[in-house]
Amino acid sequence: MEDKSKIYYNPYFGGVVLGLILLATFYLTGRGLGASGAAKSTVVAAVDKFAPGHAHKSHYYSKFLSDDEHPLNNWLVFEVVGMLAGALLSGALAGRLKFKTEHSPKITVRRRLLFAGIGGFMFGFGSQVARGCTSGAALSGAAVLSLGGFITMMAIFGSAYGFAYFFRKLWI
Amino acid sequence: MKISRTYLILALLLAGLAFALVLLPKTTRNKEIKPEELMTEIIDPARFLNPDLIAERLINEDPSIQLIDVRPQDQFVKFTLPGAINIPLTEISKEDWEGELNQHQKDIILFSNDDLFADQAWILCTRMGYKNIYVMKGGLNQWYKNIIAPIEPPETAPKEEFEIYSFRKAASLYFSGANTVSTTGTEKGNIVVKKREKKATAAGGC
Amino acid sequence: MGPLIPLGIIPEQWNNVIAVLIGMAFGFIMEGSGFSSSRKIVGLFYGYDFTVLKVFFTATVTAAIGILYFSYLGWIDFSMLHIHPTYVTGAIVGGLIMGVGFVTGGFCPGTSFCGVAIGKIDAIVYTIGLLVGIFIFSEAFSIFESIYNGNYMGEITITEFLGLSPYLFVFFFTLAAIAIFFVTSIIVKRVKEVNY
Amino acid sequence: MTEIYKTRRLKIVSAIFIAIIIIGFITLRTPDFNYSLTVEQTIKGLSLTENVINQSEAIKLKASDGNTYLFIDVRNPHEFLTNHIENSINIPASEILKEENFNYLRKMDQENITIIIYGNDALQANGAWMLLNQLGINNLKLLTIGFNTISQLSKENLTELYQIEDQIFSDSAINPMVNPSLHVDPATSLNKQKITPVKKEKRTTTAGGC
Repeated sequence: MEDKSKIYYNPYFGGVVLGLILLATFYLTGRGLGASGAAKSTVVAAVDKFAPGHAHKSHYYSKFLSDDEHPLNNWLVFEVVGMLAGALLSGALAGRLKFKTEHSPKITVRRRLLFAGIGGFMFGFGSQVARGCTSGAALSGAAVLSLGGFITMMAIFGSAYGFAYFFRKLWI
Repeated sequence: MKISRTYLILALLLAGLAFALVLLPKTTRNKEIKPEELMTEIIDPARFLNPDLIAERLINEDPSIQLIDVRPQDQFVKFTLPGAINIPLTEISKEDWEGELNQHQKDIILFSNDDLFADQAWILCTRMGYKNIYVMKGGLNQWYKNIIAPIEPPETAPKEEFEIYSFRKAASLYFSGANTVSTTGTEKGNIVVKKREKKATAAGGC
Repeated sequence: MGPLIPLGIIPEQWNNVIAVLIGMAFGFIMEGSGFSSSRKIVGLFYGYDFTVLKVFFTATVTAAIGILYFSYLGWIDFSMLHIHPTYVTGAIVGGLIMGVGFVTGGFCPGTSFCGVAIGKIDAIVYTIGLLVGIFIFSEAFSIFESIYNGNYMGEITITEFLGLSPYLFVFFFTLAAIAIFFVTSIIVKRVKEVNY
Repeated sequence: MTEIYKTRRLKIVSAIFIAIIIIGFITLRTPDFNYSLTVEQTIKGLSLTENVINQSEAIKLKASDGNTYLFIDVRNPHEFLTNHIENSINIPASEILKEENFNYLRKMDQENITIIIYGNDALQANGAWMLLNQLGINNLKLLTIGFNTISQLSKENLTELYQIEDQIFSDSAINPMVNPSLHVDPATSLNKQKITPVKKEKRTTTAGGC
């Protein structure tokens, strides 16, 4: 009997369903999926809450602030809320709900968390520079054949493969 | 191996699906709009603008309008409206004019002596997929009646007609070259131009 | 006919409801495919697990084929879709930074949210890092503005750029994806198995 | 065998995807109408001499054999019921592409019957006339005198009003309104215009990234 929590879908099944969801998203809303946009909205909302003057002065925050709408009243924020709920449901059904840190047995928990934080920082930074992350720019962009989407996709995977060697100790 | 055969079949299906796209006849992909769409555009009267509205926008030096005279060139050189350029109806489909007509920045207003030629030009432009194009209702003849030689309404007429009349008188002076008329004099005839509703495009972001 | 909301066929108020529903489906399928596990994700860079690559490319190919068919069938007005804008400098520089973040952190933003949902502590730390990264970029925006706005090419598609028919391009893209699937299935057999 | 290697669900979703596309093709309507004239060919047919018909010609036609022409009234049914040209048929402009109407017109066209389109004025009939013209109906003429004018004529016993697109004012009447500086050659005036063509111009979106 296999551990139930390690049973995942056939990747091609997941891919086709994900593709159909993306297709439905474009059909319904005319836009693609995304993830980092919601994180950006959160940051903008937080800065606006604690330092509204600064937020309105800044060239960057002010792009995403409008007088009549709260920065969290954003399509991507709602989508991510749904995403958390969906993932929670799936995890619950497969018995994967558990607080734990996943790491290679060769490294400590602390080291794993340190690099997770660094990775998150770099991804957050890069996603702003490129105006989108793997789901927003690469997946949704490539689905509508956006040139920027393809460039971002190739840059992400190219650089990840290029640097994978230097970080191999973290994983294997 | 049964599984690899399933994957092979599915891979072939996917490739076949993509290849079928290449083979599809591409007649529907055309910048010209479909006859049915042209039909709905034709029966929509939103393209007709009253000369009064156009006069007002000219007086206010509205930078977002472009008048286009579709009469033959020999008529154009004799006289035209301020700022108008000449694209004769017979040349409307020439590529030289595409940059002028196929754009999103300005409202293009076509006119001729009546509105028939202008409307014909409009139908052809619309078929070619150009947007933001309008027709001066009644053409230059109506312009003459309204703006150049306005007729005073009878005393029994409602107040609005007098307001329109006073606007027309002022406009008449303005277009006759009497630049002393200030634009404030036109406020009485202030009529908001109804723009055609544009479709909202999908929001940005990702 | 489509997209339904921008064309007003479904009222705008439903947009956020649809966002939640789509998000749920998205999160459910990502979590179910194993995107909540960082070691499963990074497997694609070390050759022991190509799940992410397979899911990612299958999804892209399916959606791209679907969108072309939908647009051919007149169900979607392609010009109404949001085409991700192309800022070449930003896309390359940002992509390179994200790539490093990918191998060090083991997540991308979407997958980290899945991890957060099922209680992965590394995903929570990653998400905090993500927010900090966005915050730092926003604060230092003036320094990076030239990279951010560099080489803007408009909302251009790759087929417009290459002058290819989109149908032909998607066909080649599909073939490339199938080839990648085939190659990865060979690689995964040769690489030493990693238990996680 | 673990779930990850099972393909049953994959087969199901693939079948759904293909089924959606196949259903799409089954329900796809082939375009009912195709332009048979290009824009350039249409322009050639627009001359005010060949394909239009003015009042006196219409009277001549009415006096001749009734089997060679057909008046089509594009006004709304209410206006048509109030009054219309004798023996004319009412097809409102919005219904001109309805299958039965279009097929009827096409049949008449093939039988060499001249179809004359009229409305309250030439402008109202123009849209239907140009559309049918571009869709390949050849024996088609536009009545340049509108029904409004026709009823006026019979009341006041006028013979003919002005020809459409004639100028009703003298050149000098309009002349002063033109700023002389605007009297430029159209070719040079074009150069002054700085309008970017729509070709590569794309929408600007506010939301930058994510």
